[in-house]
Amino acid sequence: MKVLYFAWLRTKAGVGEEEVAPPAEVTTVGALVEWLKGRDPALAEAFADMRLIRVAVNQDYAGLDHCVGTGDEVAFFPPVTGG
Amino acid sequence: MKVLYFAWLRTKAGVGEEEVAPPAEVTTVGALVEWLKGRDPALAEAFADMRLIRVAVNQDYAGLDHCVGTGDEVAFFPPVTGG
Amino acid sequence: MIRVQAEDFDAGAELAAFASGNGRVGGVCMFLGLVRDYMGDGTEVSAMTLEHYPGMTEKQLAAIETEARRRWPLEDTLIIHRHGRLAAGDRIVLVATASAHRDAAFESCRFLMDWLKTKAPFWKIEHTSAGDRWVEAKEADESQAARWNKA
Amino acid sequence: MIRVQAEDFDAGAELAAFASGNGRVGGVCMFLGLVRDYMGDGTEVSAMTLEHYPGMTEKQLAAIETEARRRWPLEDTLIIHRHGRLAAGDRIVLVATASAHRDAAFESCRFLMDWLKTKAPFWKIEHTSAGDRWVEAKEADESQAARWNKA
Repeated sequence: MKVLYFAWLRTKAGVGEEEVAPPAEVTTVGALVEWLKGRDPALAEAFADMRLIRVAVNQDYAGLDHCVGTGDEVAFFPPVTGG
Repeated sequence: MKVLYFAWLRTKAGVGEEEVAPPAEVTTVGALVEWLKGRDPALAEAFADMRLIRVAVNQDYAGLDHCVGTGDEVAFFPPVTGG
Repeated sequence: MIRVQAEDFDAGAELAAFASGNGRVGGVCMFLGLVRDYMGDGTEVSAMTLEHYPGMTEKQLAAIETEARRRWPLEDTLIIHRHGRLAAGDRIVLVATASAHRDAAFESCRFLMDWLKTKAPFWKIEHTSAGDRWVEAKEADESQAARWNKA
Repeated sequence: MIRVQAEDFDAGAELAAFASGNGRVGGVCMFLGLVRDYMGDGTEVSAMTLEHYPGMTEKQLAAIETEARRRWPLEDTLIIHRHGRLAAGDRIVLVATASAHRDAAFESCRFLMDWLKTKAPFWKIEHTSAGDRWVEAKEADESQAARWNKA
């Protein structure tokens, strides 16, 4: 599974992109977030309030209950500020 | 007093512009309209329904009760269709 | 700025020059009106002629521009309106507004077009295969413009 | 058409070429977004960097464009959005729509900008005299975009 971070989340995570292999019971975005928080205190802090974070699964916006699995691309980022 | 006609009103009036000298009791747009109707059957027809006609006095929109007098420029035209 | 002219204008060059070099501008909204090659009922239009009221046109456009600048914080405004004979595809009108914020740019550009459609003394006669025909004012244009009275 | 690019674009040339030669077009609405030289609190901004999510950006912009064409009878649409480092005064984004009617052109252009502001995955970091700062999303942008959900 590929995980991407953008903007200040990328700075917090220290990387823009990483390959992760969570255990089989991680089947949703929400479970993935909890698993990532357990691996990295900086991410635990960044993910403290998930209302501030947007999620995309395979480049479409997704909620915390969205399914994720091997081969998926999951991105975390703050609300967008383009235009 | 200068009277101007535009668009299909100009066609009806047969002229785009004329100098007129109405009698002294013609002091409003409404009175001017009645006086012009009396002079010209084509204008009488054109001015039959004044709701279809817009009026400008000295290049500002004006109502039938607006004052007019010597030296004024009074224009009659259909609703505008520019842009 | 107001320009009423028979000559064509270069919309691209106007946009490139508009509000250029003003660092307070965050958004530019521009509307370009063109001569369509058909009328509402499908009749083909080969050309049209725009008659106007010289003097009053400039006066009304200047008043509309002043009103827009009173309502929104605008850095720049531009209105170009042509008159005379125009062929299908020709440019008729260009309205542009520049502001720090996109809302003000969008709203004021729309406002200028809505008022121009109902207040600027222009009249279109369409030259069609079925003969010449004065274009009638649209009820919709009046109600579009009337919206702004509430503001 | 969607273009996501680091290079500058020529707004005038884009307008000149847009929907050109299509006789069904009566109105073109265009919005051009620029880098302002100050922030909301008055701090001077010398430059900004626009980060984006390659792949998702194009996918979201294409979806927004398709939705606009579903809602309005559009003859043409164009979205250009830059990324990378931009200086004050630089062009950021251009959105253009063409339709037979000015309402559709105005509304769809506004719709595209509102959605782009809230859905397209771009993030701005401003380089100011007080240091670098990630721009925060504005509540106003969310509510502007939410308006269109009612339609």
